[in-house]
Amino acid sequence: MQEASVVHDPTSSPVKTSKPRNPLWHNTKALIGLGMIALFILVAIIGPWIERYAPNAEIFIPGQGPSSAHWLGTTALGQDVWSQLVVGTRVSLLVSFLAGIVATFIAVLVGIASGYAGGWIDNILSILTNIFLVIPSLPLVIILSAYLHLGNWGIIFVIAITSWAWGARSLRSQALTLVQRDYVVHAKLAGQAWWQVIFGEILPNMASLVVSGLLFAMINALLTEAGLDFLGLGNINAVSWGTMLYWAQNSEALINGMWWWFVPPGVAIAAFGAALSLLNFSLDEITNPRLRQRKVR
Amino acid sequence: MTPTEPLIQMVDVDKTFRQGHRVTRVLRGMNLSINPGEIVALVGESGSGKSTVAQTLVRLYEPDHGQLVYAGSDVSHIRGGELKEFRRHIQMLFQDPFASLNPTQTVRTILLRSFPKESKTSGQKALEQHLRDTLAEVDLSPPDNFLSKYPHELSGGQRQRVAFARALGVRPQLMIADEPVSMLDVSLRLGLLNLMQELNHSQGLAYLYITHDLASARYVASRILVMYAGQVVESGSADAVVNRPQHPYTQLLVAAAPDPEQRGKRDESVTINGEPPDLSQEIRGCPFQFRCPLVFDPCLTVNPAMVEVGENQWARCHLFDQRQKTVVRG
Amino acid sequence: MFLVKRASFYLLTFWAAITLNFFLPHLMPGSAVGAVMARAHGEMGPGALHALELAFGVNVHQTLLQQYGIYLSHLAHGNLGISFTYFPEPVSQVIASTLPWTLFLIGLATIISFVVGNLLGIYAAWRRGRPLASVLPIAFTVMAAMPYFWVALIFLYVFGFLTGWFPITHSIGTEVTGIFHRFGSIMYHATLPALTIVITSMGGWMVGMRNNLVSVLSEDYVILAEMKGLPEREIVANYAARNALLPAITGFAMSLGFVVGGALLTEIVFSYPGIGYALYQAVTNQDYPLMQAIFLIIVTAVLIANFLVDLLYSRLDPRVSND
Amino acid sequence: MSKNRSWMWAVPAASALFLAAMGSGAFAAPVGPHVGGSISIVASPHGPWADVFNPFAPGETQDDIVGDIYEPLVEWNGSTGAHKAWLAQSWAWSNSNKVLTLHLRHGVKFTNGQLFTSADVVFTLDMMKKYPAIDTSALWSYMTSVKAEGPYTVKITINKPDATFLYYLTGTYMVPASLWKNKNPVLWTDPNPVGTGPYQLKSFSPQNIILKRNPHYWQKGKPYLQTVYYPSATSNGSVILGLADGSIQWSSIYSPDLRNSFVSKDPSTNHTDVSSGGYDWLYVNLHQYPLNLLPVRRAISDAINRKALSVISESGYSTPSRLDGIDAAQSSWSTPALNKKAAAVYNPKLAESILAKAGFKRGPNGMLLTPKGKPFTVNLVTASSFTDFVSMTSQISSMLHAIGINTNITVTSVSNYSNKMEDGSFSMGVMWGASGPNPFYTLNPLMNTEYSAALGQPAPDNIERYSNPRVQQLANEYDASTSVAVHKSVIDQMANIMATQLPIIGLLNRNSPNEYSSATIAGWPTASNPYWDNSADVGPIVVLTQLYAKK
Repeated sequence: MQEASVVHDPTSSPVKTSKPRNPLWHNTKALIGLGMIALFILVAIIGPWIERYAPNAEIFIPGQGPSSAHWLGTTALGQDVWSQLVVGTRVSLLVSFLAGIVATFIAVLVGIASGYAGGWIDNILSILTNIFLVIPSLPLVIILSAYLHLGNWGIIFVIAITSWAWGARSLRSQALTLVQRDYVVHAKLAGQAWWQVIFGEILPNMASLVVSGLLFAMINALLTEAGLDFLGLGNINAVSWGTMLYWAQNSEALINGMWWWFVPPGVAIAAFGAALSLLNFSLDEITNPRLRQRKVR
Repeated sequence: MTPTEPLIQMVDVDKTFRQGHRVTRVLRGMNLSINPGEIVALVGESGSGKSTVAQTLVRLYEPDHGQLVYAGSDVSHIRGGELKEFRRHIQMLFQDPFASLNPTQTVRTILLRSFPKESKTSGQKALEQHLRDTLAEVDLSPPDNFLSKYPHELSGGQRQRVAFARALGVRPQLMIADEPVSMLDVSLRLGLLNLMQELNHSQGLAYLYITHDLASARYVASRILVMYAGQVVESGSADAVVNRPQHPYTQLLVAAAPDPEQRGKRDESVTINGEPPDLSQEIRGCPFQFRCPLVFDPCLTVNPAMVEVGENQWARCHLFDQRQKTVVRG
Repeated sequence: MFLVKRASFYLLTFWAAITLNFFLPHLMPGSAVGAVMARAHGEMGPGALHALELAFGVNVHQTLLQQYGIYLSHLAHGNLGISFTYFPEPVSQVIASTLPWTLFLIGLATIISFVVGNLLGIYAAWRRGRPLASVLPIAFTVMAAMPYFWVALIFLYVFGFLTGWFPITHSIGTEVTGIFHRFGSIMYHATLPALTIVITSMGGWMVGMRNNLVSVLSEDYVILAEMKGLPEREIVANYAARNALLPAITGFAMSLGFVVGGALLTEIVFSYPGIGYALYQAVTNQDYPLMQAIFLIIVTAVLIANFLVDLLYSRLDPRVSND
Repeated sequence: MSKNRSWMWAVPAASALFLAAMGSGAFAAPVGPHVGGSISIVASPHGPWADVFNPFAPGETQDDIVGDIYEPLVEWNGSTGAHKAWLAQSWAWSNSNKVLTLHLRHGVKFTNGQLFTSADVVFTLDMMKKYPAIDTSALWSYMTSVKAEGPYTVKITINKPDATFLYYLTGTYMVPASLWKNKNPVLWTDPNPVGTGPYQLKSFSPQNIILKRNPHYWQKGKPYLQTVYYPSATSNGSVILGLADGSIQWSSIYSPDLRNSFVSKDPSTNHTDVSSGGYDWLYVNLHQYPLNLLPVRRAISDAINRKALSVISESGYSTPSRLDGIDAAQSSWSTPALNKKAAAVYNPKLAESILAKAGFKRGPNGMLLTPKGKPFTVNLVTASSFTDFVSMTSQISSMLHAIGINTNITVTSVSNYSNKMEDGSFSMGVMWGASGPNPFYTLNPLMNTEYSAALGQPAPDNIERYSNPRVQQLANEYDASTSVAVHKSVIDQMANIMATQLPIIGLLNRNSPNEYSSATIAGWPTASNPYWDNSADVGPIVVLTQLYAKK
């Protein structure tokens, strides 16, 4: 026969038993990233048990360096830095996770609707996506939060609403190719409803892209929230890593040599961001095998 | 449905695709009919429109013109529940066994999702039995070895059988098999073709077997349609078409195919020169004129009609025009 | 056809931005007068409240639609209004004195970041497997996840304040004359802010280029070139990098918006008199005319940049024009 | 600090050094006041400068610079309320205090060479009538006419006696009629200002405004410093860095630990002092139950630890205030009889017993219930950019919580906070109050219904909406008289009302730090010679004209 499109099956033995091994557990970067994220989540959850004092109580001698009574010293307002750092973890993680999840949710919704429905729905959603892609998000977030003067929920909402477009675009193009897959065609032929096709056939195959988009959105939300707080546009009465930096900056912590106030929240943001991006980085390698293999020659 | 009535018919179907300014006429007056329990092969090169025929038959496409008739009723433009109901009777077997199974689902899930709703109400035990029976039907045994597997843990042939089982789960009357073996290892092909025939005998399942390979068409089908540039150019019983090809295109196809008697060898002197015509351009005359070794004047101006060229054998060629036989639909 | 389509999309986006821009101030509680009064901490005379309302022309009674119409017609005439912060200086003048600095600083930083990032990305893909090539992408990805205002502040403190190597404010020295001195002074003042932007934004370029290039390097035509025995350096430069650059160029246009926005924090930290800092001031003073104009300028700049890249792209890759 | 850290600062510093080396030997004895040298001033960070020198422009962006170029009729000391005759040499009231006659200084010239005369005063004031948008002191709500009588005399008539009018009138900057005749003063940016002041504009850039000495200034021989630099600054932090390395010589910014960040860099030359003036009040909405009850306000006052507010929120610059609204700097206006009544005490136990006596009981959760049985909850509003208020508010919240009062804090934008306070849509909030040369300027606006408004309408000063006819009577008494004794008696009675009725609760006397360096400049006001308020804000010409280079 004239065509040579014969597929050589790498797993021709049908008696393999175990589920596919999860490559996440065999990637050092992913493990480090996951470990750090787990640690932060742990701190966020058990915060109230390891914070040593009420985080906002302005009751100590201001501006003390680290000591056994105050592991990370006190602020110029007489607050315990360690307690603030611990409690701040919760707010920062919450904003990062929720804003990331909401943004990813919108991205999945728009991307799949666009790719699955096609036609005018796709046209309208694509234009909307492109508009949000082109309008610069940080200035928009700053303006929105300046106008609306939001609490944490508002900030989560605003960050999500300005950051879903990247994800939506890549999910749409993947949805477009998935919709043409034979198993999706079959599912339609077998009489499955649209939601069955989307949730049963399409969405599970986008999982890695969705997770990667989620990680990106979380990093973005983390940094945006910190930036807003630093500008004093966030909820400055809530204790978060960003507001800690705002107050530290406001009291000229660096110039006054109070590094213990300024450095820890920045390191915490950087470490959590690094953990997320390490995980994302290794996810890239796992899902794109070409990045994993070493050079042939 | 009377026994003589065809299961499904395509009558003068046109299908055109638009992409920007490009208008491609993929099907032009396509005629086809399949009787209950019949295996019909549709043979043609890539680009001849055979996959479009398949997708129109399951109403993934609506015909622009002409009719699609199922069990005596016009289903060309039905929608919603009616369409869903219609599709239950027709299933597809895809070419690529790697792309046709959802990589995130186990065989069990894949099959369960394909079963019609009523089968799920019959209780857990009956359902399990149904799963096993379906796998047994496609010769995947013991079924327990396969139910919890993911597609990437199966071989190509096994995957294609799972896809087969998934299609059977709906209990269709017609299976459209679009090049189901072309991506399989040669050694596995015969097995799948035999399976198709078995199910035809045991369940009266009708097939439209789409292929570019005349030899396998003859092996499974009782009737062969040869397609070129969006229309049927020759049709007839499998033996007649392969042994006594009338249309110059069919003759070339037969000559180019490896001789089943002398395995692996073929007549190297015969090749089909040139390429199929560009369907986005208006074609005047016979679409095969550009490659036909026997081309003569009328071919350049008039598209020939289908004429009877033998017992139950029709061809669309000016060579037979003089006899002025009754024009019939393929 | 492709370009007409893109152009009409940009017009639509522009309109959306203008409209958003118009309606935002109406969502906000409080007024500019309140902000000015509050900032003066009671040092203003008893008639100030009324006087300021008159000066700023607030409390005008028109329907929202009328105001929208007036806003559009003013925009069409290039009238951006008068800044409340710098009253009575026209907004256009504030922008004229800040925008060039931002374009210079961001332009410089973006180009450096783009070039160096992509070169490092090529290196990481070409020499992958080597320790440095494996560590670099990770290091810069981690850098990109750091809050850059924090990095900027630490730079300012260490390289500006403690060591005294670089200036801590402004974009040019006082009474610097002569073109060379001016140029030198401007570059000197731009060093720290630009460096901050570069090191925190380079990772994205680098990883993107590396991933693209690794994919391209395993394409058939590259393998073919390898089999033909072409030197590796030539393959990377002539075949692979060129193809991997296309997505990077789209990314470049898309990133402009982010960089202009990101520069805002850098400008604030380094007291750099650019448009980002002006936006911050407008926001804190509830100076809507200035805020609206800056947002519009940023959007316009991003749209123009995107359109230029579309032009370039349709030249580089003939496929897109048939899209 | 390092010498070559910035070209910007290096240039003026180097030229000063160069001049010094030329003029005298290395060990030259300090020289007295002489012309020469320069100073860099950052009063407070305003961001890049705009090319606007219109002295009537609203906002505060260029206030500090405009005051060096344009001059008022009288200079008032913001801290003590003392004044110096400036463009007006003297003044007198007549016609039962309804006509004010101003006698102008002779021989004052604008920098374009034109003589400053009564025509300019009349023009400037008439312009304010024509353009109410620039009449920020509402002068024309009193004035009925302004007339010149000869080149150096101006007669101003007001509709009823008002003893505070002089203060508001004489703070107005005088502009030359000839140049402003055809200008709309609301929209005129005045890029090339011409005034009578000690300095004139040399060059403008958004990053630096440079002023040069006015050689024909009416104070002969002054000013001494040849050049004044006003580099723009965007944050307190950058100003402190500039102060610490000596590139900025004078500033009035707030920073929590100046001893550490500035003075310690060179204690022999780096100095700080404070300007007093203004108050931080805890406003309570007198239209809300139970804040309208005197015992409640008394208890709230007693529950507040003002010392803690001072130390933690204001780094100790601002000091605990009395309850009668009389600042320590203006203590000459208070009488000893008031001292006990007006002293603020921190006594939470007392606060609790006052509330208990007034019928407030602890509820099941340990928090207070009002006599009507409802939970006693107060909302505190504050503005996010005023970080000291945010900190104070949060402290007050925990102090009130300690005596059983539940609080919610709303942190909002400056403008929203300001609007909420002015409109009376607040329960409690920390805010400033008016101030002036004596306590009357504070007490009267705070308590007089003239400065109040209906709820929902913006009130200029009396935002707690206190109403007491006695205050109105006292104000009329004050306005009708020019006698210091009468004024003292009115102030004493008003202070008495304030301390006993507590319409608002005094928290701190607002003091703001000033920073200056005597390394290259002499002539500063000192503790032993406090000749004037040392603030670099708002036209510091009284001090600026005294400063001179050390070498």
